[in-house]
Amino acid sequence: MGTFAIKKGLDIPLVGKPVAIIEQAAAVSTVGVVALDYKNIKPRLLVAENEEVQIGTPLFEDKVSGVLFTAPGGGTVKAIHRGAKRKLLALEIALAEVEEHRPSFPTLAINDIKGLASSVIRDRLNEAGCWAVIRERPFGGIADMKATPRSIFVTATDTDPLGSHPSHVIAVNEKAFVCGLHVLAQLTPGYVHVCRAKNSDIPHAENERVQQHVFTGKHPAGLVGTHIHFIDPIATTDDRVWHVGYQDVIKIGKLFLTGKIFVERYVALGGTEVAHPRMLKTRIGANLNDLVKRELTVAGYEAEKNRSTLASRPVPVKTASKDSQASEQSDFRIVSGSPLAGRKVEPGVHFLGAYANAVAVLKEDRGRYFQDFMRPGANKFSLKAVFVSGLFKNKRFAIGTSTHGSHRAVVPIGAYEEVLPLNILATPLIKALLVKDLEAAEQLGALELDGEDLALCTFVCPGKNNISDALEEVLGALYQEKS
Amino acid sequence: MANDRPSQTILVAFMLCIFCSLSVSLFAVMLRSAQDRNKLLDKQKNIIAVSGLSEKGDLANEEIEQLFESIKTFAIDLDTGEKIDDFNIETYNQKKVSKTPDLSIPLNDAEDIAAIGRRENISLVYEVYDANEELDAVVIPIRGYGLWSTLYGFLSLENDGTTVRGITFYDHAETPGLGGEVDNLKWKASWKGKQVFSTDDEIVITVVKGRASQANEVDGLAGATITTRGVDNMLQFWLGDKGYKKYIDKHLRNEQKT
Amino acid sequence: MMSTSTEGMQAEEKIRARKKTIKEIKKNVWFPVFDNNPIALQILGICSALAVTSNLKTSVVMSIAVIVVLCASNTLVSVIRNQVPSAIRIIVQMAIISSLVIVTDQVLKAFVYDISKQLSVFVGLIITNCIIMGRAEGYAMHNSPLKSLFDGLGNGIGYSIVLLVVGFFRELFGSGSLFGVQVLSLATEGGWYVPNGMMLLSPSAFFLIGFFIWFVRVWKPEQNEDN
Amino acid sequence: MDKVRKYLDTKIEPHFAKGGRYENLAPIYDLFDTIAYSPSRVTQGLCHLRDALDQKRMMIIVVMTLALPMAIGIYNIGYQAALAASVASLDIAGWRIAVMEFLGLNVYGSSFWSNVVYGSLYFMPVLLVTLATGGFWEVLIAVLRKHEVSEGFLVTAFLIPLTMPPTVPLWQVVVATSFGVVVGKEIFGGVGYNFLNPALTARAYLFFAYPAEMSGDAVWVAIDGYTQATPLAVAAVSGAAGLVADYTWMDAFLGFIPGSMGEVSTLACLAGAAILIGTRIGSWHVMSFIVLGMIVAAWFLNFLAPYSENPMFEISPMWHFVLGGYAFGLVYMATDPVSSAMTIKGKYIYGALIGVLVVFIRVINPAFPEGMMLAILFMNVFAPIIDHYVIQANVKLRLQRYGKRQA
Repeated sequence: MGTFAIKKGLDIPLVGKPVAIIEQAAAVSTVGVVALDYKNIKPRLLVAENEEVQIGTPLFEDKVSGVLFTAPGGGTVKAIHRGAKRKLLALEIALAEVEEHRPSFPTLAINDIKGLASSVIRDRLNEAGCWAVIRERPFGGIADMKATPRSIFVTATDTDPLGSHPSHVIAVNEKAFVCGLHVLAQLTPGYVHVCRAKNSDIPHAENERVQQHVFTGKHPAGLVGTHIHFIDPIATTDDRVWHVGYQDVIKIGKLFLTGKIFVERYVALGGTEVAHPRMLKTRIGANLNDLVKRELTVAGYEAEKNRSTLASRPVPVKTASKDSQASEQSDFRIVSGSPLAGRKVEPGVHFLGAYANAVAVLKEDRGRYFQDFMRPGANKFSLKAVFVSGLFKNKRFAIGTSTHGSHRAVVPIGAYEEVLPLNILATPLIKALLVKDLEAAEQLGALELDGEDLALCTFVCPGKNNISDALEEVLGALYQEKS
Repeated sequence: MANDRPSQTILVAFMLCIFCSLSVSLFAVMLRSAQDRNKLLDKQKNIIAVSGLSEKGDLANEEIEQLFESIKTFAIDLDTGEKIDDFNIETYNQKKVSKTPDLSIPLNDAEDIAAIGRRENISLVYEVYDANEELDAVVIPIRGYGLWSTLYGFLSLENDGTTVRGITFYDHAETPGLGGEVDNLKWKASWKGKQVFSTDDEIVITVVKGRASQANEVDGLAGATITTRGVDNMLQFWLGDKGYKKYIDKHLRNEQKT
Repeated sequence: MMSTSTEGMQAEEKIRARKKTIKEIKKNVWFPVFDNNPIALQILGICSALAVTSNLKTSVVMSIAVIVVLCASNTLVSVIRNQVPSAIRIIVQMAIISSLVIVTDQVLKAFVYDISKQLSVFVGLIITNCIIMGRAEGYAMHNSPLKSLFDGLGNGIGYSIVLLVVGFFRELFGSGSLFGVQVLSLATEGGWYVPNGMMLLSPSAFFLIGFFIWFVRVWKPEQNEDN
Repeated sequence: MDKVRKYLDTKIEPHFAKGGRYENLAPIYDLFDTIAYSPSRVTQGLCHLRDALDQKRMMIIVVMTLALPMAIGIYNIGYQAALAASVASLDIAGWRIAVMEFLGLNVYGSSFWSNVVYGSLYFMPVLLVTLATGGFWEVLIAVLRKHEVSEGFLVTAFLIPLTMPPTVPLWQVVVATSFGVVVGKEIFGGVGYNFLNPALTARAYLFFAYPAEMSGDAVWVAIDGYTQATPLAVAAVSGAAGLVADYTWMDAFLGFIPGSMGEVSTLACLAGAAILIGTRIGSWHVMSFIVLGMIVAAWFLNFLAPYSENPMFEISPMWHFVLGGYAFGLVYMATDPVSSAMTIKGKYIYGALIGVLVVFIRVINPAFPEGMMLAILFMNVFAPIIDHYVIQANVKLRLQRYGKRQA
C-alpha cells in the first residue's frame, strides 16, 4: 500500500553478484537439516543414525514448543553431527535414488483455504515440518504456535550484496506463492504485508488482508527488520509479529496445493570465487560442498581439485589474483546465506541454511600486507571516502574475509548512522550491545532487530567489533529473561 | 516507646538546649579576650611587616607588641587630610564603616577606579617613629578589586611621602600562582624605593606589564594582567585626591618642603 | 562448689565479653582507616577535603578538629541515646554537633589564629560533614559510649589520612614546601622547582583523592564495586 | 619482503605468543608488527566481510590533515621570531642559534628557510618528547593490562605540540602529556572509553598548573625576553580598535600571528576540515554548529556592546573565527568522536553550546581568554548528559509511536 524510500544504507559493490538467470544446479549426494539455524530450540531426536527416512519423516522436535522438523529428502540418516557438549548441529541424509514422500496431505484449491480454521492450518504446517519457516519478532526464533501475531510480513525482495532475485523465483511458482499468502492470512487477524522492490512483479493475492508495500533504496531496504520497523514496529517482548521468506511462502503454498512437501530451493550463488554467479535451482538443505564443487574460479577450483575428483564443469573463467597465489594459506569460505549475515560452512554444518536464499563463496584473506594502512587503496572498499577507490563510482570490489585491521573499542565516527535507516540511535545501541547492557539495549530498540539488521553496522565498524553477534547474544539473554 | 512521650520529648529538648547554649556561651566568653588580642596582633604584624620595622617573618606576640610601640595610629578625615583628635581608634571598624551610608561616600564611575563602591570618610593611618621620635614612615590601608576578589593591604611610604617602603596584602582570593603572586616576597621587595609622585605632583607609580625599567615602575605579575591592573588602579585611587593625597601632602611632603 | 563454678563461669564470661569489646574497639579504630575509609570508600566529607588541603598545616588542624568533634559527638550521642525520643533524634544530634563545632571554632580562633583564618568557614562547615552525622546516626545511636568513642576516633583517623595525603602532595608540589618549610627551592626565588599552580586550586584535591582511591583499590581489590 | 615476513612469523613471533619467552611483552610486538604489516585476522561470526577502514587508517588520515597547520605553524614560529628580532634588537643565544649559525642561516633574516629551520628547532623537540612520553605510557599500560596498543594516541601526540606555545619547557611537555594520557584517557580504559579529549586535557593541565608559562605575553614569540600579546589578549584589553591597529584580519586568517605552535592558521585548519569532512571522518554536524553558535552569540554580544564597557563585546564573529585557536579547536578538538556527543542530535546541541560558550568565556570571563579550550572541555563533560537526554527522547518517541499504532 505504501512506498518507503530508504535513504541511508549501503550497497556493497561486490564482485560476483548473481545474475537473474535460473539454472538447474548439479545434483547433491546428501541433504541436511541444520538445527543451529533455529534460534532458541531444545531439539529432541526422533530418528537414529542409518535409519531410513522419507521426505516428511520427523527428524527431531523442539522439546518446549513441539515444533517438528522433517526430512527434506528421502534416504538414510547418514550422520548426526554434534558439536561441543554434544550439542546437535545437523542431521545429514544420504539421498536415495528414488525418494518417497510420506503419506501425503489433502490437496486444496485456493478458494477452500479461506474457509480453513487457523488451528487446522497450524497443525498441518507443523505436521509437514513447515511451521519452522515462520519466524517471530522479537527474538527472531520460530513463531509460537499457540500465539496470534499482530501481522505477518512476507519478504519478496532481496537487497543483499549477493542477493537473489525474488520476482524470477516467484514467477515460476506464482500459484503456490499466492496460495501461501492466503494460508498466512488465516493465521493473523491483522494484515499480511508483502514487501517488494520497485519495478518487481509480485503477484497480488485476492485477499483484503494481504497488502503490498514497496521498499526502494539501498540495503537494508530488503530486510524484514526494516519492513517491520516502518510498517508495524515492535516495542516490547509482548509484541509479536511474524515473518516468512518468499520461498517459504511458496513452500507453504505447495503443501496446500499439491499435498506434498516441496523440497526445491532456489539460491543465488555469488561471490568472488564463483565462476558464473547466477541463480541455481537446488534443494532444501543441499550439501554445499557438492553444490559449489564445479562452480569455482581457478583459485578456488585449484584448491578444491586437491581434495576431490576433477570437475567436468568446462571453463573456470577468471584468472587467479596475484595475492591468492602468493599466500600459502589461500583458501575460500562458503557462506550459507548473505555474506553479511550468513553461516560459515564448516564440517558438520555444510548444508544450505534453513532460511537461506543465497550461497556466497568468498576468498579467505589472511594476507599480511606491508604498510597496508598507508597505501592509497585503489582496490579497497570503504563506506568512507578514505581510499583512492572512493573516486571510482562504479567499481566493483573483490572483498575477502580479512578484517582489514585490529580489533578496537568503538570510536563513533558516524559510520553506523550512515548505514542504519531505522529510527534507532545506532551508536548508543551498539555500545549497549557490546557491553551487554540488556536494559539499555532493549530500550534502544534491540527487540526490533535481528543479527542481519545490524550486519552493515558490523561491516562498517572501524573497530572491527562483531556487532551482529553481540546483538544475537543480547537477544538470547533477553529471551532467557522473558521465559 | 517510653521515650516518645511528649513530656520526654520536651524535657530532652529543653535539657539539650540548656546544655548546648551554656557550653557554647561559656567558651565564647572565656576565649573572647584571646581572640580579640589575636585579631589585633595579626593586624599589627602586617603593619610591622610593611613598615620595615622587622625583617623577620615569624614574630612572637611579645615582639609584635613591643615593635608596635613605635607606631602611632591616627584617624584622619580623608576629605581634608587632617588628623582627628579624640577619636576612639580601638573600636573603629573601618571595613564596616566603608559600607555604612552615613559614614562613607559613594563613588561615581569615573572616581571609582579601584572598584570599591564606597569610600569611608575616616581612615586609620599608622605612623612609624624612630628612636628620636622623628616620623620615619607611614602605613596606609588600601584596597581594590583584582580579578576575583577585593584585595586588602597596606602601603608604606617613607617620610618623604613619595618613596615606597613596602606593600603587603593580607586578604584576597586571587588565582594561586598568577594573581596570588601578590604574596610573593620577591615581588613585594621589588616595590621598595619606587617613586610615587613626579616632580609635577602627578601620581606616576605604575605597575607595568613585563619588566620595569624606571624608578616609578613596578614589575607586573606574569600572566596576571587583571590582578596587576587592579593593583595599579588601587594605587591610583588611594594616592589620589579621594584617597590619602591630602594627608600625604599635609603631613609628609609639606614638612619636607618647609 | 556449685556457686564457685558459676562464679568462675561468670568471671570467664566477663573476660570473654571484655575481650570481645576490645576486639571490637580495635576494629572500630582500624577498619575505617583503609578498609572502610569514609572519604575513599564511602565518599563522604569531600567538600572540606577540597577546601582545606592546600597545605599541611591546615590539613592537620582540620584533621584534629574533626577527630575531636567526631569523638566527642559520638560519645555524647551514645551517652544519651537511650533517653532521646526517636522523633527528635536528628535534631538532637545536630544540636550537639553544632555546639561542639562552635566550641572548636572558638578554641582555634583563640589559640591558632593564623590557621583558623585560613580555615575560615570550613571549621564551621564541619557541621555539614556527612561523616559526623553519619557516625552519630549510624553507630553511636546503637552502641555503648566507649565503642562509639573509638568508632569516632577510627573514622576521624580515616578522614585525616586522606586529608594529610592530599595536603602533603598539594603543599609539596604546589608550593614546594611542607608545613611551610621550603623543601624544594622555587624557581621564582632562584631555585629549580617550578610550583604546580593547579595543586593550589581546589579541583586538584579531586584528582588526588581519585588517585588515593585508585591505589587503595589496587591494594585491596575487594573494594571494587562489582561490575 | 616476504622473507622478512617469514622470518618474523617463524623466528620472532613465537617468542611473544602465548607460552613464549616474552609473552608479557606481546602488546609491544603487536604494535610494531601491525604497523609494518596488516594483521592476518579474518572475520568471525555472522558478518563475513569488513570495510577496509580501520582505526590505523582513520588516525593516519587525521594526522595527515594536521600536516598543513603544522607546516604553517613551524614557519610562523620562525617568522614571528624574525619579526620580533627586527623590531627590538635583542641579544639572543642558545643551542638553536648555534645550529642556525652552523647551517649558515640568519635568525634575523626573514628568508623562508631560516624561518622554517628556526621553527622546526622549536617544534620538533616538543613533538619528539610528546611521542616518547605518550608512547611510554601507552605501551606500559598496554603491557600491564595485556591489551593491544591503540593508535588513537598518535593523533593525541600530534595535537599536543600544536597547542603549546613555542617556548614551552620540555619537562612541562612531559608532565602534561603524562597527565593527558593517563588521567585524560587510560584511567577510563583507553581510547574509546575516555570522556575528555586527552590532548586538550594535557593543554588544560599546563594552563592551570603552570599558568605563567601558558599565558601572558612572554611565551608566544620564540625569543627570550621578548613579549608580545596574542591578538586575543590585545582584543581583551583594547577591543576591536586595538586589534585592527596591531593585526590585519588576513594575517590572523593565514596564521601569521603570535600564538600556539600549530593553531594559528585558520586557513590550514579549514583545509584540514575539508579533508575530514570530505572523507567523512570528521563530523560536519559538530563543526557547523560550533560556527553557528559562535556567530549567534557574537552577534548577540555585538548588539549589547553599546551598553557595556567591556571592549570584547564589540569583537565581530569574523574576528572570533580567526583568533585564539578557534578554528583548530573547531576542526581537531571538538570533533574528537570519543569525547563529543555520539548521537546526531546530541552533536548539534554539543556543537552549538561550544560555539556559544566560547564567545561568552572569551568576552565575559575576565581571567581566561582561552575560551575554545575551556568551552570544549566543559562540553566534553556534558556530552554524556546531552546524549542521555537525546536517548531518553528517542525512547519516549518510539514508545509513543507504538502507542499510536496500538490505539
